[in-house]
Amino acid sequence: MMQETQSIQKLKNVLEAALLTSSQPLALEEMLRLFEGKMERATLRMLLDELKSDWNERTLELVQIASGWRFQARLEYAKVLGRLSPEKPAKYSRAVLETLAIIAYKQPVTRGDIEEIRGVAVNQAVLRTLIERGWIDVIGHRDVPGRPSLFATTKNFLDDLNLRSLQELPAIDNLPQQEMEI
Amino acid sequence: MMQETQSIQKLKNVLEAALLTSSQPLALEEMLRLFEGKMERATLRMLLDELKSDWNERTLELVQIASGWRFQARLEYAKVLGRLSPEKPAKYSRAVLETLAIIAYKQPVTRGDIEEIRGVAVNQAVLRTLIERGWIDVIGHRDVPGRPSLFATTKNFLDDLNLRSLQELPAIDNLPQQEMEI
Amino acid sequence: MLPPVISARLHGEPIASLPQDLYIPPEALEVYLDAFEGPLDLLLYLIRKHNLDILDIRMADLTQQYMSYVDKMHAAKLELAADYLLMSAMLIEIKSRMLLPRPVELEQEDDPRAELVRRLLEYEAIKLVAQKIDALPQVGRELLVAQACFEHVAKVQLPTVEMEDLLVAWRSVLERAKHYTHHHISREELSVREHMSLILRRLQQDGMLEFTQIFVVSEGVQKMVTYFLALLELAREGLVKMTQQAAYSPIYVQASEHMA
Repeated sequence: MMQETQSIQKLKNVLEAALLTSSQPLALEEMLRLFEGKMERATLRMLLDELKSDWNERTLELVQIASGWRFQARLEYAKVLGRLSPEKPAKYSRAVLETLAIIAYKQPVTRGDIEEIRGVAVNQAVLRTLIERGWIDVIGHRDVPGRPSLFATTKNFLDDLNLRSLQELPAIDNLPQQEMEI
Repeated sequence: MMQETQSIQKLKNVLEAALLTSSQPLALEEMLRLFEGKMERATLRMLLDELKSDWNERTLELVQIASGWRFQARLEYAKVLGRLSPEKPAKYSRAVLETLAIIAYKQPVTRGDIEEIRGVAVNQAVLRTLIERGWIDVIGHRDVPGRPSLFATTKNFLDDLNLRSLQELPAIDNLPQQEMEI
Repeated sequence: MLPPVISARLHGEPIASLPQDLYIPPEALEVYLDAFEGPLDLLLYLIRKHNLDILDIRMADLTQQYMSYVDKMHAAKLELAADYLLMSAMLIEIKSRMLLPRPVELEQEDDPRAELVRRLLEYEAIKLVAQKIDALPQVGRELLVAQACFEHVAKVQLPTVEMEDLLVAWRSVLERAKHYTHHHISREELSVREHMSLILRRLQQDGMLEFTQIFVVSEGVQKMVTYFLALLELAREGLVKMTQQAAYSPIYVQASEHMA
């Protein structure tokens, strides 16, 4: 029994070392590679849950997001840690944020679709900003003249917003829908 | 006394969160910024020593290197963690490749020139990647306000691409014209 | 302070005064226009500001308010995006269709405002949810990800770049930068740019060179011509300065930055 507890601790240590040193989230498949196929998925999940609760009262938390698991500083440290990087993180313009929202909620969409909803032309730089951030990409082309690109959000977008799936996005206000039938 | 112990723990937590989430080693000066000048260097050193011994039996160790302090996985984990990164060569982002292409074809150019051609801001990290790779360097400054650096490709770049001179780069007008008009 | 001169016209009649809350100091107009993300955004603002019922818009009022805005933008000679003018036309069309008698049985779905209302509501929903997304904690902003280091046993393999990758990147740059599309880079030009960098590197090292030192006769005429073209281009781009004290005295070449 004693021995088993020890070996579980060892397995958790490997996971902890891997997760603390990986700058990318780790997917279950990647973590299984650590054990060279000698571990069941169910066991891995159990170990991750234990590791998560081991860190419950600590500075970082183990979270599951779209592309896997990662450690991140608890939100309460955000302000203090922000003092380390003097340059303010980029603030996105309304054009960028609204374009992102349209792609997130209506995907896949073309540039034309976005323009239709926003009522203004979409600057190419807006789309490029989002592509460079790794938040959207082109997943195909609509089969109409001009074959416009179809944009969708990426896993990276969900990861960066701490989400596991699109369903976890804030609810879009759909209330007017019924009332709309004037 | 009890209270003091608690507040020491809080300070150590801030340091731990900062060190675990920083991609670079942290110098003492930087860590002092976390406390907005309300900490003596001697206290900080003491806290770091304590934090180091708190982690003594754990997966990572807190080490002091030339440029500061950082957490790193204990050597015994190195082999296991190596399984996570198979020798799949990484790929440069589009931003890096395009920036490199612009410098290669339009050198000498400033960051502003690159931004104008690409139509988006050029992240400092992109230029740093290319400089660290030894493919571009600063060969002077344009004599305008701000004295922006002039970038050019290096011999190393030619060597790595197996070229004898820039002239051996594909010239864009040598492409079949039809293909271009897609 | 003098009352502002108003040159806006509504239905061909000059408007004596604008609604109080619509008044924007002329110098602030541009800033104000920037604050709107387009005609839908402006319409939403007007509707919400005047507490109009979005589901039963009084088209006459809304059109009037919108038009006075657009007129003010005109009066201030701001370059008005076509989107705003298109919306004016649409509002006027809806307004005029509402004046036409409608067959009773079609009344419900034939409300000329329906499409506008649908678009306004859809845009408003997006606008609100965009703010919510922005308020979520983000990696790089509020979220800091653990990234302690470890000694890679396997050497990190640096990304490789093939000539093909570079060409693809360059082509996509050219496709985007329209003003460059007619400006194809030829081999000769590349060679000139390479030599521009070579000259600047040498000037960086030596500070100043005598004109003839730039050329290495043994490298052949072709090479000398390239160096000469590179020097001319450097001078044209203001990157080097050439000086000569008197006729027939030596010409000196210096990087512009060292002149100061």
